[in-house]
Amino acid sequence: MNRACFRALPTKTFPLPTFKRLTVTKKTSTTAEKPVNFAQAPINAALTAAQKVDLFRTMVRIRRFEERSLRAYQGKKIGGFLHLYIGQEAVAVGCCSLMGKDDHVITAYRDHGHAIAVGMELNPLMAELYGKATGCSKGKGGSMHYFAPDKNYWGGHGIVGGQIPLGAGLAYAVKYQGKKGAAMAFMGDGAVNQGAVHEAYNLAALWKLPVIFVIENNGYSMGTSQARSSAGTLAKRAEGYDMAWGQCNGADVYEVRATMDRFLKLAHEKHEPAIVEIDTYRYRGHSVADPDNTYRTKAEIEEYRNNKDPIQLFQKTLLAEGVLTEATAAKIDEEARAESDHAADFAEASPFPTAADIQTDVYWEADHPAERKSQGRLFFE
Amino acid sequence: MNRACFRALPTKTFPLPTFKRLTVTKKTSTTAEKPVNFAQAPINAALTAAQKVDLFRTMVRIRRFEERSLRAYQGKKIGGFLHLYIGQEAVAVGCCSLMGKDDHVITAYRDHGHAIAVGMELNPLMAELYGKATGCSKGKGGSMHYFAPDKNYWGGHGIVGGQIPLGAGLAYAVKYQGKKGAAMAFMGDGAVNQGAVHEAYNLAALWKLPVIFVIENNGYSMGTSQARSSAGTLAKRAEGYDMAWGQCNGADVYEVRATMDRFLKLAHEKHEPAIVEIDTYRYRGHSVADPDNTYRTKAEIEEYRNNKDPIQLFQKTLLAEGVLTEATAAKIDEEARAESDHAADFAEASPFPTAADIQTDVYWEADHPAERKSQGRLFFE
Amino acid sequence: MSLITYREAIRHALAEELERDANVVVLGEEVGQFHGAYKVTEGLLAKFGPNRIVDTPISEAGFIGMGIGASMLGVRPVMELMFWSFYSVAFDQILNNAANVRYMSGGQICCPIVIRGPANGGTNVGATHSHTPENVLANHPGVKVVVPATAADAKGLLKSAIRDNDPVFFLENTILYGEKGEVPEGEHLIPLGKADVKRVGTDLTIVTYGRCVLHSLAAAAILEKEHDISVEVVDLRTIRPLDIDTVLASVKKTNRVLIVEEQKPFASVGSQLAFMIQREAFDDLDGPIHRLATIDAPAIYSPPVEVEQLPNPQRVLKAALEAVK
Amino acid sequence: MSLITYREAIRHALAEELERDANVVVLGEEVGQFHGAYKVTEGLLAKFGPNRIVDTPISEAGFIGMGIGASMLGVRPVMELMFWSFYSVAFDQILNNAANVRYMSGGQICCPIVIRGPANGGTNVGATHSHTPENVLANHPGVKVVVPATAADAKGLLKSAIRDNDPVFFLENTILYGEKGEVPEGEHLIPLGKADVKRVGTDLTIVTYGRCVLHSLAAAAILEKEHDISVEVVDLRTIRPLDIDTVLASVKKTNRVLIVEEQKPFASVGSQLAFMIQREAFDDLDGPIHRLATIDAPAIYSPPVEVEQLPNPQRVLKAALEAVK
Ligand SMILES: Cc1ncc(C[n+]2csc(CCOP(=O)(O)OP(=O)(O)O)c2C)c(N)n1
Ligand SMILES: Cc1ncc(C[n+]2csc(CCOP(=O)(O)OP(=O)(O)O)c2C)c(N)n1
Ligand SMILES: [Mg+2]
Ligand SMILES: [Mg+2]
Repeated sequence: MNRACFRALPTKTFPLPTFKRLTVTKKTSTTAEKPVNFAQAPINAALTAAQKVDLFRTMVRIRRFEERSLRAYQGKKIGGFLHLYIGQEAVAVGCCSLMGKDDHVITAYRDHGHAIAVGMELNPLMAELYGKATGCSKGKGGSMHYFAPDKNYWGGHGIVGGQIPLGAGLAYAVKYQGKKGAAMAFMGDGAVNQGAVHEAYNLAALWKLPVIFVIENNGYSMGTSQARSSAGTLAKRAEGYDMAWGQCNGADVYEVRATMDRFLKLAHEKHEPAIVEIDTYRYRGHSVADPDNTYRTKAEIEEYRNNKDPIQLFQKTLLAEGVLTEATAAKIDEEARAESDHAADFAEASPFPTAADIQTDVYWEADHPAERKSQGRLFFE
Repeated sequence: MNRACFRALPTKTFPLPTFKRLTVTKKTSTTAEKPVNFAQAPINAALTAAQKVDLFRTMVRIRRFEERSLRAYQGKKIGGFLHLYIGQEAVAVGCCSLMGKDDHVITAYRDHGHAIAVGMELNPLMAELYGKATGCSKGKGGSMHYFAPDKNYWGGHGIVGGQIPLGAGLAYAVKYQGKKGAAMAFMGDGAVNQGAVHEAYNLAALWKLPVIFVIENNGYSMGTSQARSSAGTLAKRAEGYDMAWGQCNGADVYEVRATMDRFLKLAHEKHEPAIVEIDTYRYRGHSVADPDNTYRTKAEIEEYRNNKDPIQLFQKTLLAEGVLTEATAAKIDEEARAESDHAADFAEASPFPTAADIQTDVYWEADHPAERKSQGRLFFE
Repeated sequence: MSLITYREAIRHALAEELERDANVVVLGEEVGQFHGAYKVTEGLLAKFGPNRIVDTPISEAGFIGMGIGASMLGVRPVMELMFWSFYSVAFDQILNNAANVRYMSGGQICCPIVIRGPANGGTNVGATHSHTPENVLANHPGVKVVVPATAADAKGLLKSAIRDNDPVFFLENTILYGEKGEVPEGEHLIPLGKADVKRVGTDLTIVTYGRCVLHSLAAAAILEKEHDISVEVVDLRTIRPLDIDTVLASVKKTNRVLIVEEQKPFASVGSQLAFMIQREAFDDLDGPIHRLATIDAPAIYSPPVEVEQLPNPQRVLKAALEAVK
Repeated sequence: MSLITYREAIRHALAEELERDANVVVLGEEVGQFHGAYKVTEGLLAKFGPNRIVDTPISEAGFIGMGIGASMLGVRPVMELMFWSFYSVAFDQILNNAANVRYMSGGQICCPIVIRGPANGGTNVGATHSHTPENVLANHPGVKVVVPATAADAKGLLKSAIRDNDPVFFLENTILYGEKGEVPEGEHLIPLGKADVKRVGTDLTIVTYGRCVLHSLAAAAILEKEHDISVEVVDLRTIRPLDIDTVLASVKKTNRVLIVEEQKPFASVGSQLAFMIQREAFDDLDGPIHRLATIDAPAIYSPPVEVEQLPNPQRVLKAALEAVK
């Protein structure tokens, strides 16, 4: 009988390598030339003034919505987790602004920004946080589980990396159905080390599925810096699958759009998948519960807030372009605050689901009894 | 209510890309110079004549053992699966011949070759196939589950890719315990697309675990050619984790040893992990149940058998070196056949486990009742 | 009626549904060029082409998750797991994504996906390849679980499964693949959730499903002949939804119950049945509910011993005699 | 005795075992620098250093598999799953490798690994984060499953778990982390597999474990006071091995049983208990075994509704009154 499991105690223990904080240095695998000025990229040059202001407005609405939700959380109106997107707004807004009718989006639990960017209303979003029956998921999903299939938004998923194969599946369906579309499957920098992500990479590259894997690299997975969780360069792993990849600055909505546009075109026209890593930052802790005092410095946060804030930067750009005035900007902000407050009022005034609602939306058949074909018990006491 | 799931039928379906059969073109990520003649590599030049003959003998014993087991299978002495290693012998023999006392091996279900290469006796191996109590796993594991912890051989695992994190764990233990050793974790070319493999790659690279991931690339995972299952170059995926990698010809035991020696040294001395892809071929179907007539040509098999057979090639080399004579080679072969027949007789004569044995070896505690500390029922009717 | 194998019955169901609905696609390891590890899908690639019959890499989490995602957009993937045992690497996709997405979205999304493949012991493939996860699967609200015992049931239930709008997990049996049975000609559908009394009797109810139906029928014949005991054999066919009414009606008549299942005993399907029967028919019971399951250990390889580890006609016979004592 | 929280009790157990045995290492997401997602491991990194307290990437299959491999060579890893729900992505490693390798090797290898973390609903984290997999885990022979309800039990059982030579899965509860309880000073070990009668009574046996012990005790107090019903509360503490004798002794006395569990009902731990009790104590039962479980649906988010979905003192009260009717 082998007694390996009772071998002598170790005398030496091993030193883990030390890590340094990484930042994404922009590179790309494709040879297409990069415009020096992203505002001049055709996809941005084609924007009307109104469209530019809309991009700005959407970012502001995301920020104000989330700030309002944070207050509601602190006021104990919201349970569970609340993962705020504050600081990352240009990513979702830039990417989703490119969506055509056969483009689809799926993301993880930090999903408020994408929801607003695809066009969901604030009322049902806030009501969902309050756990109300008027919520976008009827109060069943909560913050991590926003969905709007009518807007090609497939959630909102809580298991890190688990949504990525689903994203490949959306692309598979689009291709199978002969449509000219693509899926954008978002994940964090921590998610890239999940096995399911790697499996989806290989399938997408092998079968040429029109999916863009978007890594929103905010530098941390909870309290773990990228350097402490991942070996190598995240987007560059694409090369192991002969897949295209790119990196870009997520604080500049023009750059996000210009970069994603190139890869979306590849997906639309050649069914080429890609990995795009977008450098970004979250100002708040991982979730509202994170005391945020163990893994990064206040100075680092301030540096981003003050000098790399996507909304401030875009406001400055639009002011310089003469598309926006200080007054309009202030008005947009005011409206976004009011809309968020109104959403909170709506949520507050809405009813909770009832105990009977616990068992609806489980089975399609149970919800459509007239069309039910199966028999027997679906639920157990 | 969204009815996405009942959308109109697709009109067009999508064409999958077509694939061609790939062969491994040898490359390596390290800059160390490659000897033109692998026989001259220090690790091979240092071999005595007797040691060289031993390498040859081990390969022959693997082949004869498996041929004998195939006959036993055809004679219905063996149940379940039988995955033969015939054609791949130089890989296990080359790799395992380098093992020091703190080096460890783990592999998948095609595990007979490694078992013999680490020094297991043929009798318990054959008895295991027969499902006998005298088998190396007492008849509980079968062909896919050979183990010899006393020889640092940790199996024999049936779930594709599932053994790879265990291999990283062996390396972790070696390093934690302050020993100068490494783990070789073997897998097939089809296994590389399992999520657990990718997770282990990242952990090994991140934490500098002394593990070498050995891909035995025999060109097929069951009936699927490498080109139909994997995007990119298998070993090169290492670059996505900043990990070393290499490729070599698995028909030449000298080349296998020279290549693995370099990576083992890196692991021993710097705790550097690596991926090494070894080009090889299996002559038989995936398992004995595979009719082997759907996915490759007879001509392809014959080409390998006749021109790239590792045993024939090494025999030729040793004859040329004057280390072996035709007569000794014939004698070694004769002995290996006799040893295999004897193992079959041993297996045949051995008793089956009893029904009472079904419930031993489940819990350490149940097997050591005197040392049991828990109470209550461990088993249910 | 035509006499075909369980394997052919499944193949026919697939072919008919592929024919009927262009949204149906078949994906899995070796389902195409290799004709299926167990030859279930033989000929489908030739007939339906590589866009409908798709060979996948060995990436169960990846391709099943992909199928789930595609199903949200209206594709109806029928995924083959070469063995249901490999659900272990795709567990998260199957039981978080497929099972929960409808709920978490407040009913906005449905996942009309079928996952099928064999789930059984008895072929000496060892502990990692012999899982029978119907209890684990059915534990999760949102999913349906089917375990057919005969060719006719396999065909009729698989066709219903493919048309179902909820995720359906279809558990076959490698040992049954070669068993022949009469299957009705033409369109043959059996609703999920309908048990089938495979033998009528008065002294003992055997509740069972899958291959254990065959063991139970074999034992029932001996019990009748040699012990003058009349056994009713209720084949559940579907584990979730569950036709408990048919079970309770039988118990009302026989007052004695033996559950036979190829399951590890702890928290098995049989455990659930025992709870329900005693809860809902306590006064109908003349004695405790008995159960015969797999002997509680990982699956042993040794061929003659594995036979003993699993339910078999002799073990059923013995357990039945105990149950009527 | 000292009055400490359940969280501190676990932390003390870890610290003492890290101190005692240099083979013990703690690995998991955020266990080090972040002090643990639920602060269970707070201070351990400072005390034991980064070789003993290791932060992992989000790769549950990878790092748990790695821990299993290391345990085969004598390391004794205590792995934290941030939530037990995430076992879904590591299922294969946990239930094929850890559970089976001893068996498949004919007893040559053992895996002295502990996997611990919270497994509970009630904190509005939704369907994917609220799994209570003790039934699924305990279904697999080769593993041990522990679900402590109090600080003292958590400490004593975790220390036993770490010293155990079989894989032990230790299921905690985020809601209990802040609950205080008296814990004996000094070395405090509780053997796995020993149930604890948390309240003595004569009219009804409530069999339960985990947080439901607290609900049951609360209900029992009301039943005593307002309904003059004397309830015995048996806390299983360990699901596998299972101390069924203590349960049966209680049933013999009370003749009535209610099982209370935070589980999806189908094939739950309670199903298994019901089967065993009716099988082994049929004549002791004055009525059917009742069960109160989680309402059968994925975990709902809405905070006030989730309270209703789970067992709670009011629901236990109602079920108990039913059970003694
Ligand atoms: C499989 C799994 N493991 C762990 C968690 C817990 N968890 C939730 S978010 C998170 C960090 C993810 O970081 P990243 O991917 O970088 O996304 P970010 O939060 O920065 O947006 C962790 C560990 C989870 N939800 N799922
Ligand atoms: C997770 C999992 N999926 C599928 C299988 C079935 N299966 C066993 S071996 C095999 C092919 C593996 O091919 P490869 O990795 O190239 O190894 P080789 O057989 O060529 O040695 C498959 C699909 C399995 N055992 N485990
Ligand atoms: Mg991040
Ligand atoms: Mg291969």
